[in-house]
Amino acid sequence: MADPDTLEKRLAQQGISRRAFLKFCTAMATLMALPPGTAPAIAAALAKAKRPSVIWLSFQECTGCTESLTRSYSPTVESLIFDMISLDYHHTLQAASGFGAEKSREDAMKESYGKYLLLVDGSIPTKDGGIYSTIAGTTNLDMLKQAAKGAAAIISVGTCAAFGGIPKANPNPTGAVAVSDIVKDKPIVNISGCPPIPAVITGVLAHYLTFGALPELDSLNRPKAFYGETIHDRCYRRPFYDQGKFAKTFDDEGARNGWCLFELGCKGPVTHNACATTKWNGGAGFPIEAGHGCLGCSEPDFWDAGGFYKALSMPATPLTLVTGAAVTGAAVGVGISIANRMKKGAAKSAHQTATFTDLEK
Amino acid sequence: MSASLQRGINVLKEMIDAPVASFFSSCVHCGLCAEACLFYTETGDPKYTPIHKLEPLRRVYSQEYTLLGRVGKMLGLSKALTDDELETWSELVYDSCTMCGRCSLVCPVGNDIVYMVRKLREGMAVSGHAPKDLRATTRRTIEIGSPMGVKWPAVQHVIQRQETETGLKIPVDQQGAEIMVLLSSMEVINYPEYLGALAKIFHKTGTRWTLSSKAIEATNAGIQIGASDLAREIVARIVTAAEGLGVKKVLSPECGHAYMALRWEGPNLMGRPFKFEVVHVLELLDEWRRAGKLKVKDKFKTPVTLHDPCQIVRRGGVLEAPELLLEQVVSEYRPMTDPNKWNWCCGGGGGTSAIHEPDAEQLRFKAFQVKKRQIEETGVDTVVTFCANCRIVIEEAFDHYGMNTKLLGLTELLAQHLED
Amino acid sequence: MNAMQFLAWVRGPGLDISVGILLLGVIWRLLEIYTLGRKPDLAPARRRAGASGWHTLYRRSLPAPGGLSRSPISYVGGYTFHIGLAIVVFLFAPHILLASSLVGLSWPGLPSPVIDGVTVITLAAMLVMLFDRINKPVKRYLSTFEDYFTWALTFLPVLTGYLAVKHLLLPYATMLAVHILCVELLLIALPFTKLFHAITVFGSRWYNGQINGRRGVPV
Amino acid sequence: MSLENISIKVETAGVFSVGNVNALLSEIAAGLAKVIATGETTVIDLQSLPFAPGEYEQLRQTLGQGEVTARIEAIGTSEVIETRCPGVWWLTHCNIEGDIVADVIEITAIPEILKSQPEDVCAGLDRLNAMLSQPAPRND
Repeated sequence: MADPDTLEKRLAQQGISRRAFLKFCTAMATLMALPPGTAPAIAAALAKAKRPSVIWLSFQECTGCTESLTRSYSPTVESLIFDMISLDYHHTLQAASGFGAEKSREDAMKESYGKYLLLVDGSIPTKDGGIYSTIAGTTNLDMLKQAAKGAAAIISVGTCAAFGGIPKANPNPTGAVAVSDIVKDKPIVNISGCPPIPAVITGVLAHYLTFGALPELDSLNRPKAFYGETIHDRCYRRPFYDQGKFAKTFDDEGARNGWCLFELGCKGPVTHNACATTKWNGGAGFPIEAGHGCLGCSEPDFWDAGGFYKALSMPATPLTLVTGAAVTGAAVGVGISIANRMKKGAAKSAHQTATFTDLEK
Repeated sequence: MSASLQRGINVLKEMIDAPVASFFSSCVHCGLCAEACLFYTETGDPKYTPIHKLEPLRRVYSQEYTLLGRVGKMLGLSKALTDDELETWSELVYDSCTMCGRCSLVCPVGNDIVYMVRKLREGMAVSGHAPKDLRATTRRTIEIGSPMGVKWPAVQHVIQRQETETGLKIPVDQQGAEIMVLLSSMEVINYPEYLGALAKIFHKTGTRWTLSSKAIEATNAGIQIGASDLAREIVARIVTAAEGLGVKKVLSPECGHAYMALRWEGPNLMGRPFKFEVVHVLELLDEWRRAGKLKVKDKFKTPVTLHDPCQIVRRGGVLEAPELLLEQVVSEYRPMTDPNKWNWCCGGGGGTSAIHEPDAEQLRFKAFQVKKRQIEETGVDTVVTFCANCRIVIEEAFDHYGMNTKLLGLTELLAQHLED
Repeated sequence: MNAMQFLAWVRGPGLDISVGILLLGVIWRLLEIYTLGRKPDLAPARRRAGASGWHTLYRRSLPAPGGLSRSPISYVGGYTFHIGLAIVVFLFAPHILLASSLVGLSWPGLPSPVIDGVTVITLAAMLVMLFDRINKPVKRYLSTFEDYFTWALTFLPVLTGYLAVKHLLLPYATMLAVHILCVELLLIALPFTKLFHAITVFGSRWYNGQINGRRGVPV
Repeated sequence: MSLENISIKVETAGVFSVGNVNALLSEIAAGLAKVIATGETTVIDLQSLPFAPGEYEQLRQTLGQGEVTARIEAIGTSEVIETRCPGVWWLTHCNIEGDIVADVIEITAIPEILKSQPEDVCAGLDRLNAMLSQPAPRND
């Protein structure tokens, strides 16, 4: 008995041809950053894919992540995927409000207990019992803990949920932390970025949907397919870096010639993300293509990483100890110098003129 | 009063200065100084590495004059110097160092190693760790006036013989003479013809010169053993005599360390510049050569090579005169490899030749191998030099190795070939 | 501490502390060494010492006659790694950037592939020097813990720098942080170990040249 | 004041000579050699490659357009072009809105997507049979 809830069936019901499905799988492979030759494998897996329940919680955030996702430039594929998931709670997108909204969340948590996918954007304030951000009277901290209990896996969308992000930046007034700082017993995928690339969000969802499992992750729990290489590694300006050709200001000859932005503070070399290949705004480009260095937004603590316009090889903070050190060094030096001179003087005073008998013991 | 470790360390504390501190701070243990030292090159024993010979001095420097060293000493992280260690080092500082200064020439960071050996010997001497033969030599110089125990009557005998041989008057204690001549005991005993050669040259140039019955000895065992107080006493005899006679110049003989003692260390020992000029005999001869006063009647026909005594050439700065004078008087001069300031020591400088312990003598002969090679490479069988000490050491070594090589003093060679 | 925090620390407080200690140590040690003074030489100079000290500064940069054939490894290895270090430290674009941000001076650098090559050569030369130190009796005899320690302190920054640039072993950010940390350790150790020869070499050569120059001997 | 009154100078980026095109052409050449030798298909995902501005167009120009051009209308338009190098196909898949969702080069005799799929053939046959089984329209 065929499960009517598999994607293949749903597509067939919508009158979509096998050829169209193959095309869709090619797009999916691109989306998941898998080799294009894997389309047939995707097709086979998708034929059996189920429709998971998804709960999306937004905590201390700016809604940029949701904006990024909903303004995605390949809506058909995404909409196909969203057709495939049951987005049961997303307080920005859902029509329901107030008690009704909260009830739908609680219902979904009950019905799909142990099976639903929990998406989180925003960091979680922990200071003073977490009172700095609440939804319907419940702190984010409590809501996350409750929702995490029944989740099959958690996807932290955006740098705030993944690493604490801007709310956690110095001096972190709300005691903001990442999801992974609170939830320790569930698989967590971090889709960092401020915001994350929409195709990466859908790509991870597609992967979960297709293969029923989370993709391979790096040491910071980010999917390797998208975060495996640095911006610098895939940057089209990399050859200029290797040739030692750097833009020195944003309007010099080097900048106009598209030279490397390293000296202008580009964090590409230490930033793992797919911007350089996946690009933004329907493939229009990415920050470096627009002439601005990478801020490193998909890395932990990018906000406090020493300034966006300071090259990586430059001091992150001004040297403050130099004067004090010089003065101390001079003081120590003068001190030992005086002591040495006194010692030498004493040795001279203690000198007893030697006679030849003084050479014998 | 007697020697003691404490006196030794005290003297080292006096001796350590900014150059020493800079040198020790610069050493990177590259070991290149070993390659410049004949005691290492001929034995291959790394303990003869020049900078290693200075370890006691380095320890005192570090423990006494650096903050970290002082703290380390207080916390017991570094051991204080002991008599036993100094006794061990005696062999390295005296037997196997001729203060030739070749190491100071090669050090890539520029350390003047011999400058420091000289200082370390000060501490070794008053802590009682100088070799006993050197102590005896020093004692004789102070007590008798000469390291070899030569007394004035012996000198008078040499004077008379040379007067007879040359037919020239050798003046003694001539007030107002231009030049006062010094001799080394070795010349008095082994090479008296040097005095005759000088008499001839002075006669030909019409120079008013004199010997002093109060100060005939140019050598200074105090310098060699490293006891400045004694070296000063020895230098003072010459200074008193020369200034008493009112001479303009004092002529340092063909002796390496005598020149060092009088020319470069003397004023510093006395604490004042002299009222006369100290001139090495070859400097004077070269001056006359340039003035055309030194004409030779014929040339020495046998091919010769030249051994440059370290203290006169490399450390004394008489760089060009010896070769220029030699070329004047010989028909064929074949320089050694590493000539002039790069020359290798005979192995007996810096007081080493005075040490007659069997081990030290054997080591000296071994070290001589480099000189032997140098001579053999030139293919000549006549070596000319201008240091009485080198001559003794080299002749002993010739005997030891059964070499059929002749050795000549440059001044005598010149005198023999001067126009009548 | 994650990689970026580590990197931020070494680029910030770590650099501040190490440069501070370097400066403190250099001033202290320079005063400690050069205020010991020396007696004036009362012997009349054969020739005014004049620029002898400066001449020796230059002359000792060249091998002694015959030295090259007697100690080829010490000389060739020594030159290679010193020159290599100088090129890598001063002509690699990110390093120049650091210098310009610290002291405001900038100069043209070399292309990365050239720096890569020089780095490999420098590392090889340093390994050869280490081997020579262990292998050659004189060097082994003279060597103390400090000699091996300072070798490691010099080797590691070059190695980690290369690994960072080439993205080997550790993620770039971590390796870059390790590289900077290694450099900081080097800076801290410089005034208090034989590495200080980088500065006192000038004083030592000058003294030697001056002392012997008065005697008329160019050393 | 309308936007037209503001003088805006548009500068287009020149072609960067950073070498991606040549690298890619080498990869394509290797793919062709493989097809000849083993018949194995190579697929290159152009969206996963870092192109400098202008390089994509440069690649398009270099490969050019060969004898075959096909359009597929299935959840949006797909364009399949055989380039000047037979065996090298350029497939551009768009969604219904016309945005590119996949852009690949396929090195093969004929891209899989052009072939009729057995499922679709079956479905077509079913539809045809259904039509045939209906009573023929009567000619009045």
